[in-house]
Amino acid sequence: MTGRDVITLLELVAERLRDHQDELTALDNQVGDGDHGVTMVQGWSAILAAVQPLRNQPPSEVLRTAGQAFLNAVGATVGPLYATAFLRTAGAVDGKLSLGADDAGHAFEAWVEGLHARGKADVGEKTMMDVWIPAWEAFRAQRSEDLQTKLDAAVEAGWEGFQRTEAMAARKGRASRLAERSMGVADPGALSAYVILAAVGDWFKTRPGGMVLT
Amino acid sequence: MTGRDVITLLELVAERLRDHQDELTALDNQVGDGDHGVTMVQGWSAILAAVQPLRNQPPSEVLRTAGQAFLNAVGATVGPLYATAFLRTAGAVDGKLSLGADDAGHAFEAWVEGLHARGKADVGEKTMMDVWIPAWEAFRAQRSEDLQTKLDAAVEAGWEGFQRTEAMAARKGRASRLAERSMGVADPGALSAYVILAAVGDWFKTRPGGMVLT
Amino acid sequence: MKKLLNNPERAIEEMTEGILAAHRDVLRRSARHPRALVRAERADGKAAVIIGGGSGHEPAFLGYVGSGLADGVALGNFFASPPPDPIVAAARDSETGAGILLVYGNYSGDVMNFEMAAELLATEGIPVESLVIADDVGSAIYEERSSRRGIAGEVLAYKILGAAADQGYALSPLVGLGRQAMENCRSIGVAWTPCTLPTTGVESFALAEGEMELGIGVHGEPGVQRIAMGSADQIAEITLTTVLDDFPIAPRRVALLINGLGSTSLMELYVYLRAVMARLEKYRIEVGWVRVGELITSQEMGGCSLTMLDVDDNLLDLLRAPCYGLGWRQGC
Amino acid sequence: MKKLLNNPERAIEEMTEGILAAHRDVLRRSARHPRALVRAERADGKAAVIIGGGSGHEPAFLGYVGSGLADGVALGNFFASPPPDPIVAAARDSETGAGILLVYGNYSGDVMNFEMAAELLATEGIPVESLVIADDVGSAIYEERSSRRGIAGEVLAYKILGAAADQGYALSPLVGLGRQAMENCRSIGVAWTPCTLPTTGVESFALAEGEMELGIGVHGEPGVQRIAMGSADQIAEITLTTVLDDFPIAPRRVALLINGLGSTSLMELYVYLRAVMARLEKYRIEVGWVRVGELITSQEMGGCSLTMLDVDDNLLDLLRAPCYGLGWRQGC
Ligand SMILES: Nc1ncnc2c1ncn2[C@@H]1O[C@H](COP(=O)(O)OP(=O)(O)O)[C@@H](O)[C@H]1O
Ligand SMILES: Nc1ncnc2c1ncn2[C@@H]1O[C@H](COP(=O)(O)OP(=O)(O)O)[C@@H](O)[C@H]1O
Ligand SMILES: [Mg+2]
Ligand SMILES: [Mg+2]
Ligand SMILES: [Mg+2]
Ligand SMILES: [Mg+2]
Repeated sequence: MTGRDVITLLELVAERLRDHQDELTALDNQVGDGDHGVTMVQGWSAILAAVQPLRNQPPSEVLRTAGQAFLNAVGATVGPLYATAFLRTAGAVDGKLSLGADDAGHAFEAWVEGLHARGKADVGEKTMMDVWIPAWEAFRAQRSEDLQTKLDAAVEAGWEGFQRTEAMAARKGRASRLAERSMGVADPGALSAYVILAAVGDWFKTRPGGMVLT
Repeated sequence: MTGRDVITLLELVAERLRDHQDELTALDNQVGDGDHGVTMVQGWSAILAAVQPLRNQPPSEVLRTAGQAFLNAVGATVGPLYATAFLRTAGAVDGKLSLGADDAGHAFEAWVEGLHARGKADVGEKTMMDVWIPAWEAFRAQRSEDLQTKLDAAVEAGWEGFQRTEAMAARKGRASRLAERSMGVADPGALSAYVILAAVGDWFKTRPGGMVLT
Repeated sequence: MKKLLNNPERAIEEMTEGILAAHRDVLRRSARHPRALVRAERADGKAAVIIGGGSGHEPAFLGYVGSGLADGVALGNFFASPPPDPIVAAARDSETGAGILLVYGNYSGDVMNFEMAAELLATEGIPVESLVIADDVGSAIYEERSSRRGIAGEVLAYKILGAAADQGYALSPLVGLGRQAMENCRSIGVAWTPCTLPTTGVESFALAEGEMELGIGVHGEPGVQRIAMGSADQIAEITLTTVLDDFPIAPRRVALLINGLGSTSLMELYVYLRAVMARLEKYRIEVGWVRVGELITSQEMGGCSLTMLDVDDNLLDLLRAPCYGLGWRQGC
Repeated sequence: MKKLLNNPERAIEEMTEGILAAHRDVLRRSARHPRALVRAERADGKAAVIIGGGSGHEPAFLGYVGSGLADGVALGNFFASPPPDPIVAAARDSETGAGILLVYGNYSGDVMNFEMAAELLATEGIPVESLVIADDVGSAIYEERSSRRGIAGEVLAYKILGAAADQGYALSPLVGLGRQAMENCRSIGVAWTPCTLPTTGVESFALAEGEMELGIGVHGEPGVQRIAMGSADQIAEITLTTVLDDFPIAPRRVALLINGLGSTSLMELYVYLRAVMARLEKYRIEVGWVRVGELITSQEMGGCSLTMLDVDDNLLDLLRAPCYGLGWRQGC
């Protein structure tokens, strides 16, 4: 997986986020301030613009640039969160010109650790972490060495995590002020997290050569 | 017609204006600023409050007080107009303790002259004068000496005058800025003028002793 | 209707009580009439500027009484001229021998009531002059400009005349200054969402999603024309052109007032200002002074107006002079 | 959505251009970042106060940069914290050796971005302190008050800290002053009509005719409770009680800020103020200072907030000190 591959993956995520923008807006309108769809789409567009010139750069360079671009384009709550995730992930694969199957695990771990380090949210607080943490745990716990199998498990766990946010009362972020009133509506940040996660799963599926990373 | 009679006449007018308040609001909303219904009802309520203690005073006193009360309660366009009409009418019947049939003509003439002197509007300019001027002219022109016949003619002419305002382009007052856009909607001030006029006609009909003024 | 009120019939009284409780340093009620407010401290030995008009346009008109502004104001009912009594009360409270200038918008109601007030004051031997503001280009063609109504240009008149009177202009030069300034003042309004009069609860007009009124006044009266709602740039183009075309000679230096009518945000007003200023730069018309804000409103109406005043150094100085009213404070 | 805009994605940029064109005497853009604005004239040798937050709340936050106010501001997207870069840019432009105080509302986004900015500034050896404003009683109970969000109380903080910094408070006493003042500051918001984010065109909530949100923030987020919309007197009662009950010791003298959220008219705000002041008089709480207006808005939202600050003479002096920003001008 080269820098160029990372870019096509980011492109797929951007497309999926655009498809879900109105849904994200609608959820954030109910528990937050209604900007989450715009924020994610804007942020990912900024990523695409910034990484275009980096087709021949190593993955770490693409990821680092993506993080900076996302942060500067959106700020907001998700800016520092995903920026940190990108930067940590870049750090985990630093120097490598191409990523192999092994690196996927390190990258995923760094991603989730970055989010956690910045936002300090845990499972059950009605945030994106209700997707990312179970997804990472399912990925890691999966006995198979097959990357696609592991990713499928992650996507499934992420989906379940997203669904669980509906019944939760928010404890972190803007929605936490609503407390009980936030119950009954799923968390917008959890949905966008799932959209990203599912796009990653799909991207690996459609890759020429299937699961084999080079 | 004593001061006490004038008060009951004013009471009937107030009641009729209240009945038409929403209609007046709706018309003024289309060609003006939407306040005409409130203004007329407020103004006439102020009249009633002010004249209550004057039951044993001569008609001129009641009319003068009514004019002052109306002016101070509403201001607006109609305040100075009807205030002047009341004051002139009071002047026309000054000193008399009771009004006879003869006085009705003088009073009506003074009323319309007062409006005209203050507002300088003529027939065809889409104002209350499109009711009052034809009404007065029909009253005067009516050959019969019978007051009720004369009043009936006035009310009929007033109604026709009101209806003609619908097709007119306003030339005076707030609606004049609309020019052609005011066409197709009748004038609110003309409607309230007709409501007052018709109430006067009806009041005389329901008087014990019919047309006979004492 | 959803408004933060108790009984709408008492709203004007209750607002006045709130204002007087909070701003004793600026305003006081005239002992002569409850609907007449005057400066907290009477300014002696100067011509007094008395203003007034219907309520529901706050901060107009009571926001423009204070040092460097008007001396007194008469409050009417919602969208209705005050009667003569409070006008006379405000004038008599403020009069200190140098006469009275009555300044008001050109509406049949205001004209009749202020004229009656002027007659009453004249009867008492008080020198009175009147200045009727007719700045709304949308309300009559150039040839009939004396029949135009007054909109946001009124506020510039209060500021200029208030400053000049405080600087010692006598009554006759004062009215001359005002007349000349206002001959060079033009406004135009646009609106896209209606206002609701508290006393009726009825919306002033209904427009489709893509429509707006061009040439609207400050009472929710329909405008001159119902047109498609454009972008800020397009609205700047049409409003600016309407105003500029009305000047017999294009001005070289202007003061601009961008007035929000109620629910239009400051962000929008500045986006609009940007478009207006860009066009003026193209025409090489210098902008000597700008103010953006809600200076005369129509309840929660969505819309704005553009006012342009052809200015000389003296008018600029008067606009920049210190003043302290609820609706305009600078340098004090 | 009917707004006076061109492309909503460009609205923040175009607004800024409009503001900079009109108010060169107050604000300039930082050469370091287009979303960082600083005072037109840098104030030397003093602790610099840097503020910021999402756009769409105008005149917050850029209206509170100027003499006697903050030194610089970072503008975020609509309802979104600015990223660290413009915060750092505004700070570096304003820093003259006496350090930086970052002041911002308690939102997860703002906290993370401002903390990142603080780290970056600290890396450069610049002394940095932070003050997080958490005045909204509606957003968390007393025991969890450090997690409350910041609403209109933020504006009082900018004024107090801006005045104090200009008067020479060094960084450490400055942050101490701010912390102490804000511990005695409480706000609560109510709203009855929604706002529309220009970038989505979606209304923030839907309420029935007789309903309102109690404890709403400044982003159209739902409030704490949906209750029947009452009269101004009833709303005064519930909001004032909510605020007062939250003070461990009832204050004896207070400063009041009545903030309009967008489409609520000045008349309504004063009717509400009257009701609030009448109740305070009953409780024998002195009102030492009042401000009524649109200080931090939520687009065209209908509603208002009440902010109460327990004041001593020093705070009153700081509130009354001259200042000149687009959102607050007095004595300059
Ligand atoms: N501390 C946190 N850690 C992780 N995610 C968080 C945290 N706080 C909030 N979030 C996520 O951020 C989402 C909101 O993002 P967004 O709408 O872009 O920001 P904002 O709340 O500033 O408007 C929430 O739905 C939640 O999933
Ligand atoms: N100069 C005038 N003479 C007579 N009637 C007039 C004149 N100008 C306006 N009117 C009448 O006044 C009515 C409007 O009254 P109202 O709504 O109370 O006042 P405003 O226009 O000040 O809101 C118009 O419908 C018209 O009939
Ligand atoms: Mg959000
Ligand atoms: Mg009317
Ligand atoms: Mg009116
Ligand atoms: Mg946000």
